[in-house]
Amino acid sequence: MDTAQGYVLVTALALPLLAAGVLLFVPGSQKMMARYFSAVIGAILLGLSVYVFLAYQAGGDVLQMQLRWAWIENVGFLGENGISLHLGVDGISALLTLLTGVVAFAGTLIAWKLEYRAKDFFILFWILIAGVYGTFFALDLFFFFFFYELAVVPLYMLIGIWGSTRKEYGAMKLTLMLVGGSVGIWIGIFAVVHEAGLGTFDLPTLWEAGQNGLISAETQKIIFPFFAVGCGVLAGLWPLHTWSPDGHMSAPTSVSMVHAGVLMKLGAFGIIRLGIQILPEGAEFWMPALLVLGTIGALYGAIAALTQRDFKLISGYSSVSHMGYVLIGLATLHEVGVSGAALQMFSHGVMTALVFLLIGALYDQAHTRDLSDFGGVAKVMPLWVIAYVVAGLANVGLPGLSGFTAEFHIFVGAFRTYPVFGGLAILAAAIAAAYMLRMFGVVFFGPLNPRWKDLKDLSPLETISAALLILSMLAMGLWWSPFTDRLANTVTSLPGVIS
Amino acid sequence: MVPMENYLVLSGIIFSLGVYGVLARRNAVLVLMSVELMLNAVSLNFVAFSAYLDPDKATGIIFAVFVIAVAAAEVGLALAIVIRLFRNRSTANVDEAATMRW
Amino acid sequence: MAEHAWILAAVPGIAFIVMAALGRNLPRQGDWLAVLCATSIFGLFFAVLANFLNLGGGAWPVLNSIEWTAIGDFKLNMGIAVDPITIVMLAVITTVALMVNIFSVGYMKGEPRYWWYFAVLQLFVASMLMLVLADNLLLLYVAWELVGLSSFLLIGHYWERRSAVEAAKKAFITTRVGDVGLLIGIILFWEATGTFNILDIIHYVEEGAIGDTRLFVTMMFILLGAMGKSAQLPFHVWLPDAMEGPTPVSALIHAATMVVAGVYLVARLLPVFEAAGALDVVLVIGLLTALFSGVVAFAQTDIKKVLAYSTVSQLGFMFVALGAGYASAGMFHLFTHAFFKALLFLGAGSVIIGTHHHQEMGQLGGLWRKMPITAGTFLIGSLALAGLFPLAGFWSKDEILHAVEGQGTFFFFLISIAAIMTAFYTARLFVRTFLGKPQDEEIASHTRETGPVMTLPLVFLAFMSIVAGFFIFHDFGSAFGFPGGFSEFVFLHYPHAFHVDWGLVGLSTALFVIGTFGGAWFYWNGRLDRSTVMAEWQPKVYEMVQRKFYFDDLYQFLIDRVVLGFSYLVSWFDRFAVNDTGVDGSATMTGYAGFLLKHLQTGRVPNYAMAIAAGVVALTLISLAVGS
Amino acid sequence: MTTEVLWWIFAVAIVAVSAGVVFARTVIHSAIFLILSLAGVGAMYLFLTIEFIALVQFLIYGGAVTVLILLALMLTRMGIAGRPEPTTGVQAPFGALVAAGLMATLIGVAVSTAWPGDLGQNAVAVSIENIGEQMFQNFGAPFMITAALLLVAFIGAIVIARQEDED
Repeated sequence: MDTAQGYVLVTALALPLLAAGVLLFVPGSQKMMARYFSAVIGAILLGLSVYVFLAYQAGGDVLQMQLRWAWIENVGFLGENGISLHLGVDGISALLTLLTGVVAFAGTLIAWKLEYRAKDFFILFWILIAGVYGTFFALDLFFFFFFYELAVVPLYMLIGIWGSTRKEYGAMKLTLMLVGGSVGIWIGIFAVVHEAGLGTFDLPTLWEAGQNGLISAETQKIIFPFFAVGCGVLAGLWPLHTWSPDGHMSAPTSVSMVHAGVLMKLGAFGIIRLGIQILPEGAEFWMPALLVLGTIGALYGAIAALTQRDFKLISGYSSVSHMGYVLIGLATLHEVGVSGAALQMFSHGVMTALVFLLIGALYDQAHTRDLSDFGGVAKVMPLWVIAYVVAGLANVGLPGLSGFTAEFHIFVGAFRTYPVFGGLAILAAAIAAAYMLRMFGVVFFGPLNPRWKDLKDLSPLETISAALLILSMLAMGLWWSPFTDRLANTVTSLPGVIS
Repeated sequence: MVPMENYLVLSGIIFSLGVYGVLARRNAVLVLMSVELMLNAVSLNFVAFSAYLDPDKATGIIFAVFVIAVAAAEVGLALAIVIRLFRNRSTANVDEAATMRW
Repeated sequence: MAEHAWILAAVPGIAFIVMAALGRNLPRQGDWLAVLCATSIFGLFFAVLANFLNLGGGAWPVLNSIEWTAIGDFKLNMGIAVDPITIVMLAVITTVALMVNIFSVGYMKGEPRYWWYFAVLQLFVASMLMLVLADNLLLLYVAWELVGLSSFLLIGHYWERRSAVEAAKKAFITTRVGDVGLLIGIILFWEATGTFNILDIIHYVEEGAIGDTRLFVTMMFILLGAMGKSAQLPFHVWLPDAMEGPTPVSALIHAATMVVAGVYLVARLLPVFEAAGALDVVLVIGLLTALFSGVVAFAQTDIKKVLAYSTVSQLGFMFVALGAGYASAGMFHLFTHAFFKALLFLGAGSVIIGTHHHQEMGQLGGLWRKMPITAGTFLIGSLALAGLFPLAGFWSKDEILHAVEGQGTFFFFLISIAAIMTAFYTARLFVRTFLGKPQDEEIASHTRETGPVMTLPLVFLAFMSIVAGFFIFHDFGSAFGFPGGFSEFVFLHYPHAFHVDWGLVGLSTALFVIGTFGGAWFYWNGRLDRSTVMAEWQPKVYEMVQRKFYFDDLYQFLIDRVVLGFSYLVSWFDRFAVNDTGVDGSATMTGYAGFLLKHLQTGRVPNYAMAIAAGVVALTLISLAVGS
Repeated sequence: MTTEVLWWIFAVAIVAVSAGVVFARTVIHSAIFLILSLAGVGAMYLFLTIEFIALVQFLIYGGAVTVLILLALMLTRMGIAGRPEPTTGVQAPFGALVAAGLMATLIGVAVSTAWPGDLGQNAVAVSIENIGEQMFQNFGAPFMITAALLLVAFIGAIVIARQEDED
């Protein structure tokens, strides 16, 4: 059964790559064909992701649906299981797989209206998605890094070719910073494999090595910052976050959705997979530093968002703030806090994807993102405003939506370990209310600016995407246990996590 | 017989003179001749090693043969380039052929 | 039925979903559904009450909970707890909600987004019921936020008006600041006891599970939340602005139910407050609020603003009672106040409709001729608020005075002053609005009495304003659902059998008479010459009162200059220090280094050869040095 | 004894003519000194009693290569025109320094190293048969490749140096 389910993972991983390959042979003029094909692929992936999430047994083993295909063994310094395509999910990656399915499908529908080189866009898009799935599934350090990079690289072209405001600058900065982070991860990976001395890249084996002393505590303390900072760049770790506002500002809508929604999570996920699981002692040593940076990020992003004038900048800074929460949750090393971090990854993913979807829907018509240009938009775009208000309230942490579920767990964990930082994090949530409501007030309400009287509401495709995302937020907000139950075993099994 | 070190020292002196020629002279043909000096010094070295250390295998000697062969090829090509250079730029001074820079 | 009291919250919750999804397409935009829903929960409440009383005191509180989520050792249950204090809140909420729903059918007729208004009203009712039914602080917090959201949506109902949007924003953010405190407090409780369950927490605290300092700090955070919701000083600023919302909303949310959530919370946790030694803080805050808003109410000219400050002041009274340690007195004032203040707000709403949207006292006057029912019920409400024997307000205020008696003469004196002020501004309000001559004939000529859909709720609430006070009596209470009378029913560790203290009754009546006649004398028959005496005598002071002691200005200044200024600073720092200097700076440095180093690339072969030769020499020497 | 004296005379002469190659004022002089230097090295091979390599040296270097160089000199008309410009570049002093350093290093290494398996006085002559066997048994492939290399190089040289029509 386990292996059979493993083939589901292989399918989810191979399908987007296959889609990219097939699209190569579709003539560039056949836009509709590329769109329909991508929509079908997106729908299948959504189905597979939902299956993976639901089929993950809450009470069972931590790692499920495992599958291993050996690749390079007993060559050079590599011993048994040297490098193998080892796939599997734990509770955290099952949750993030669901997130990927939802956001990727929504993103595909949003990319529908893209006219310029639609086929090429989808090719790169699916390569990116394959990278994301691969990173979440990989239980082998080599393939983890491989897929991690596979997800990062297409971004450069996706932003550079299809982007808007200062796209070359945004794409270049984003790529350089992320690749810089990857260098750190790569160094860390080799250090870990060498120090463990087992001649294998297999993650579960290395996790054991990290816990039973094969990698000494001193070494762990040295290696951990490479992983933390390397992955932290992608997770928007302060002060390495500046690619986020600029990158989001220039990225096209569906790329922003996938990027902020899923890719940023890869960074935090990497900190768990590589940092906490391989290097528990290093993690314990460095977590206070990560906590401080996370808290600064949470407050800093929220405060900076208060006075931004551009929609996307507000969302960019709010992403910094929310990823700060994720880091706080991880840094607590407390079972509730770490669960909260995982929940926050999901919550922020769907929420921010929705926000970027909506910003894109407005920008396509208005061609401006300056808040002060608008006013009373609720009159002409009621659906749009409702969706935005829901996303905003999730952002603010309103109970009943996913944001509260996640933030509550993070706060509880933080209070158990570092109460002062917990308090500061809650304060950041209050500031979030201020910047969200400020934007609502300026843009949605008040008298309608006659310049915008012809704005159209969400199209059917956008409505479907938005509804899917809102549904995800409501699901997590209203009924916690399907999510928390799946995380519980995984989180408690993480080394160094206290209760 | 003179000891091997004598050959080595002699070859070292010739090599260094060749290096000086390469570094100091401006004329491309002269630079080429200096390179020939260096190659000769190296061949001498090989042959000396072969004779004193391992006469059975004669590896050094065979190397010297190859060096000579390759040197012949090199000279042929290099002189062709020098002629081309002279024809195009009316100079054979190496420090005046400086287009391959930023 | 009592253990299934969650149905009370579920019914309006489902109604909200149905109305939000279909409302616009339902016949009459679904207002009948709202009234039906309110009626059914009103009926269900009596089923719950009957069952609750049948179970008897031994079975109280009635509990019902399910496991919600669990991560390792972290377990969370959600459920309801029904005890007398909940019953009181349920009574208030279901009754006022029904009246307001009916009234709204008339009031909101023809207004934009009619269906949405009723839908959100149901959401509010559902959340409010959830808030009072919750057996744990987390569920309470969830509901606490949801009532805040409903309040936000309803205050901003006329969002085309900039002022409504600003008011909604202000309300949400101000209470949100308090909520931060509440959430911190809740988590601190969990941190100390490992549970969110209110009864367990009280139990742990009574056993002394939490250290003194820590408990005090926790309670201060909890109190912040209560102060924010109940608009206590210095969080009061949002409530008067919230009058931008439709008037029935003001009656339901900003007078009778949501704003008393803070009082409810403090009453719930009163044993903990006492154990923490935090009661004095509650008392002082309540007293300051009561006095402060009483004074500000003098200078307001908008009917709803006067009522809003009156509400703030009355909430202060409730806090004073709780601070004195008398949960029953606080809850009793909450109970009676809900009826007469809802009555007054709905009366104001009736005036607004009857005069076609005029609510400035300066333009009204003499309305009793045109609107006799509204005027009559409003008079009853006013007298109840001012404390006329034996109306509802009299008894509850009497209880509060009795509670404060034990706190020393100074506090007693101040609370008496506050009571006089209540009577004064109430009299001013009634006299200027309903008596005397119309100030504006144009408006007066169009004024009509409102229809029965609006006047019937007024009459019912007027009736309640008369009789609600009698629940304090043992026999009356026992006969009508509160066995043992109100204060015994809601004893909450403070058994306090009620008896009439005729001395206090006399004093109380004296306070009423002084205040009312003062107010009436000043403003009788539109005598503005008398009323402007104060303004002319001390213009500075008058302006200060009218400007609400500059609280709003101070906050505006703090937000504009300090908070937003800090935000600009951070944005600037992010742009110039982190991005342009740190990130782009390193890129620029790389480029500049390349600009410098490219000069090494001369393109001259001899230079390269030189470098090679020198490198060979250097490397050989290094390897020799290292090798030896 | 006479061999050693003769050796020393040859050694000094080689150094002298090699110096002549790099220090000579005109290119023609350098070329003549180069021929002498190459011949001297050939003589050194004779001292080592390896006649084969000495013959190769005389034939290819002394003959073919120097002829090639002289041909190039004539084609570029250098050495004929007495040019006023300096014959050494600006970096000559540094070149001298580096070369001197290199020389010191090489001599130092050559003298101070204890060469393993040094036969010294017992060195035996390498027979030409031995060389032939080694060359064609163990170095067959490199031999072929070298042949191909030479062919390619000379074709390349012709292509590069060819007079083009438009010139």
